[in-house]
Amino acid sequence: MKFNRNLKSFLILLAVLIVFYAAGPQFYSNGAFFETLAVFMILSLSFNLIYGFTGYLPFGYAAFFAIGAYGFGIGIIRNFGLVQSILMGGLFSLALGLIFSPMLKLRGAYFAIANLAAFEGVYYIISNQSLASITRGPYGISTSSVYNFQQTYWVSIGVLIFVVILTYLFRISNFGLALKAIRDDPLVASLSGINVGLYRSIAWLTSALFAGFSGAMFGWFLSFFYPESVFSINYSLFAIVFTIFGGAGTLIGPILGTGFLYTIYYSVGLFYPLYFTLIFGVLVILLILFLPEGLKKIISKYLKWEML
Amino acid sequence: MLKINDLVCGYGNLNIIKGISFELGANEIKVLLSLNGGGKTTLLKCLSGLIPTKGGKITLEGKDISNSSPRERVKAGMLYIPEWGIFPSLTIRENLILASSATRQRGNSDISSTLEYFPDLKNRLSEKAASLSGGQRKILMLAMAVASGSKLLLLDEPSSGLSPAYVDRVLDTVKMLKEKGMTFLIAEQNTSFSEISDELILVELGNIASRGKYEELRKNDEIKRKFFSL
Amino acid sequence: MDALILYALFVGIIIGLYYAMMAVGLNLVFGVLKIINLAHGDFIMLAAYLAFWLYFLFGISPLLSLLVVVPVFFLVGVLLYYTMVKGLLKKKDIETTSIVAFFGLSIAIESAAALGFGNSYRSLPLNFLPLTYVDFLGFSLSVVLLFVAAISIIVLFLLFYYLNRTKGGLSVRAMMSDEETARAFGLNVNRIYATTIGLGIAVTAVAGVFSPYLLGAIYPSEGGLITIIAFSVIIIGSLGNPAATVIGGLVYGVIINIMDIYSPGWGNAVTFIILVIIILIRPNGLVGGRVREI
Amino acid sequence: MLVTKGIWKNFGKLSALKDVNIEFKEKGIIAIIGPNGAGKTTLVNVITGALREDSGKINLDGKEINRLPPHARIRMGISRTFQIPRPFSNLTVLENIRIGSLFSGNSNKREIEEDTERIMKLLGIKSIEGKQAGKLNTEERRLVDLGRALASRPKYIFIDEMGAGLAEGEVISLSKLIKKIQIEEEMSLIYVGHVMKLVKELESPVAVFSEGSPIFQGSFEEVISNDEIIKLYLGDRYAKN
Repeated sequence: MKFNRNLKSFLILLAVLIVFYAAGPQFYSNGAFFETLAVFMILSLSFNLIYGFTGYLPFGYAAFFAIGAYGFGIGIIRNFGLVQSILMGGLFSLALGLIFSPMLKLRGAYFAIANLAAFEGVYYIISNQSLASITRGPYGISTSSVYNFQQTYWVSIGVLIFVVILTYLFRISNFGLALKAIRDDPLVASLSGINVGLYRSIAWLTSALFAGFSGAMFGWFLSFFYPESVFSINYSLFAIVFTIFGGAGTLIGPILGTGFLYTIYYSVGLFYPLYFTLIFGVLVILLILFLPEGLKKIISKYLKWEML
Repeated sequence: MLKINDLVCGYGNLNIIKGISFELGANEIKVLLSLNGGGKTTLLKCLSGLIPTKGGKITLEGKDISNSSPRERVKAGMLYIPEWGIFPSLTIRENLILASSATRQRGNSDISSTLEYFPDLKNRLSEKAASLSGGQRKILMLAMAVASGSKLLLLDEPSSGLSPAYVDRVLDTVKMLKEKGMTFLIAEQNTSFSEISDELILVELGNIASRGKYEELRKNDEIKRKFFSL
Repeated sequence: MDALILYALFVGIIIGLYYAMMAVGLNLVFGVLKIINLAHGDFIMLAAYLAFWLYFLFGISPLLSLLVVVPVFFLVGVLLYYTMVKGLLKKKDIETTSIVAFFGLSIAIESAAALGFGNSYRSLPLNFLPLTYVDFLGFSLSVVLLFVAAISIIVLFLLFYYLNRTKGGLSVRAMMSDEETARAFGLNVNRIYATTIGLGIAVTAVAGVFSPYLLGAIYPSEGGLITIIAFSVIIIGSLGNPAATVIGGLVYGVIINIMDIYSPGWGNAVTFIILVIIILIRPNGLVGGRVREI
Repeated sequence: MLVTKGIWKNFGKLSALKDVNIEFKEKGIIAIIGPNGAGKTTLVNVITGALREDSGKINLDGKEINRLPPHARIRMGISRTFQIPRPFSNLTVLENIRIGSLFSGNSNKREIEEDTERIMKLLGIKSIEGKQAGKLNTEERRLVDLGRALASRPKYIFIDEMGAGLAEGEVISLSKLIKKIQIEEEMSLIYVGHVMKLVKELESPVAVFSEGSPIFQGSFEEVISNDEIIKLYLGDRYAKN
């Protein structure tokens, strides 16, 4: 019964997403907006897999996004082919996730800061002059040889749908239930027979993989980027704020949060380019002070509906 | 000394204490007993001001303190001690100094008179309170209460987690402090405390189910079954 | 030992003292309030700007500007408590919500600073001291560095004197130890919290004034990196234990200085990697005990 | 049979467990009592794998389990409850119990559902199955914690200080529940705690711990008639009686 209701919500959501992305550009011809929106939806949903389901708050999450873009870019400049390069974006990020995984034994602030420091470390490696032969160092990477907006757009939507399905599976499965239990109390979860380390790692690596894909999509779309254009803490912030605003640990929350806030961010950026970061910063403070559990709470309180 | 009228309190929109009234005379010991852990701690915290009062009135020595801050209540001479109410990372001396300055504006934080009642703390003054065992911590709590100069103590489970030998030491200390003139409201299931109480207040689902002397209440069959099962 | 290593160690310790002062406020605030001030570095930046403008407009030397900077930032901290932090402390997951809120604050401060001060790099003069360089082991050592180290020692001493030897400090440590008990004993929670943040940010502001000499030129977006460094320093010491921050600062100072001397190109990368490794091996810092696993 | 051989566990200078050799039979109830700091809870932590011992062996049916992580020990039938109950507060009562069963090595879906149902009925929490555990009262939390531990079909279940803070009447019904559980679920049940009333009601053998090791085993009557134990544990006042 509950299962069927979830399935119904899920199918409606999928349909809405597809219609939105197919029809959207017909009404508002700025394709870049829809493309970046899709990229950030993938990023938020990936972030949600780790934060929403396990409670880990990786501040350096943008490292996965950035390394995804670099994996893609390096593939392209080495002429590995488009599909291979996209996969490389994901795999680079997955590899970074593996390297970072010892951090999972840390909790709370320790984890957040270790992650942030690791993010900086990766940035300084990638942007290092002496690695310019591989990463182009500080000079940036051009992927313009494969630039094709329509293609980028539809592949991005494809990845988005994939991560939506994945999140749905997280949400309804026993695996997801175990993650929720781990989030509540890892010791008791372990004493209930849950392999805490393994389950966390799976969530972490899946999250890293898809953040990598979102970065690859972004790198593809940008067609030229410097280390600073992808290694920005702002992308961590996007993922965190969009997810929390919508409702962490749900499927619809990050989608709704990204859709809503990124649209605001984008419009403020269009009309008040000087003030948009300032306004966004203030918005974040107000959000966390007055709406810490996001739309999830409002919806369950006023509409009496538990968000999928 | 303490008068409680139709007190209502709880968290958010959940009322845990739903209208309780009783009085506590000077130099009395009253013990709160509740079923399902239901509401003793909430009641004590509410009296101490840590949880805001939602309804009713609390009067301390004729003064309405229903809306006073915890600080004002401590200064008025009523001190709530949580189940593990010490500062583990401070030394024993610092714990006592802090307690003694709680009620006073400034100056006098002489703890030597307090230590006369608690000789075994004397040699360990510079140790961290965290190094004390569970039972010794409870004793330190009582020493802090004495140092604070409070007249009325609200104790939350002073014997919880203690082995019977230590329960006795805590009990003896409470008796000694009563002789010194202190007044007690104690939330405690251990019957040793009920035995020394002037009155027992049985709380069920946020209301007073019954009250009276321990020996009297034990005679009532239903109470016996529910609260004592003797 | 050859002179270069000795020199590197010595200068490392000198700047380590500065790092300790730069980070200790963050640790104090975390220890007492359990909140994570991700805008910490932005307060350094703001204080640096204040000192810069005081010098640029009125010719006030950095040392004298402390008379303005310290009280102003103390008040900023108090204000921050009553406008934002007090609300945060009522939330369910204080740690996460505070991280996010301060992240927002950090962004807001950075962009406001960029709007107000422009994006150009600013710096303070070296010649506010009569002597600028001395000879040390055959290297020329900036006297300003020694001067800042002395200031750091004084500030740290005053802070620890306050915490360990005064009644006010005792209440702060009591709050750090057990908040509920502190409330039960009638400690004035709001005042202690506000004072703590005020103090933490005032100390940070002193570090901000002298930041151009150690952290480089002032610019609006410098805060983020400084925050990470400050966090690294306190984690190397021990999170929540302000006294351990001194150890953290010294260790960090020595590492960064040796890296700078021997491998300038890779300095930043290696430093951050070492940091991550230290956090992983000793999450509770070099001073703290073991963190419980799982 | 669950056997510990020469278990040592130190915290800094303090030895919480000193050469603990103790056997738990496959069925029945045993109570472990002892003063604060005697090492009772540390022993539970070590046996369930939440803490790693410094030295010594833990044997389950002849198999060494020292190196196994907690989640593997659950699958071998070792389960526990907590002194301060720790249900998963964001999950419902039903989900809490199901988790206990889901990850205990049983992959038969129907049996998992049956176990969950049976245990909720046994503990009388079926009526609140949809409630979020975070919103339960203390008593319900205790039962959910117990239910989660039971749902794994344990062979050995450690019940840590369950009666603390209960009125005497409640202690009696708790002891009845514990006995009923032991009979219906057929397991070895180890009660660890201070509540003497409960220990008495259990009518089980009692092991007394002191300063990190078991010093006595016998019936409740033997324990309370042994002057040394009474002095150590109950205090001088009782010894005179």
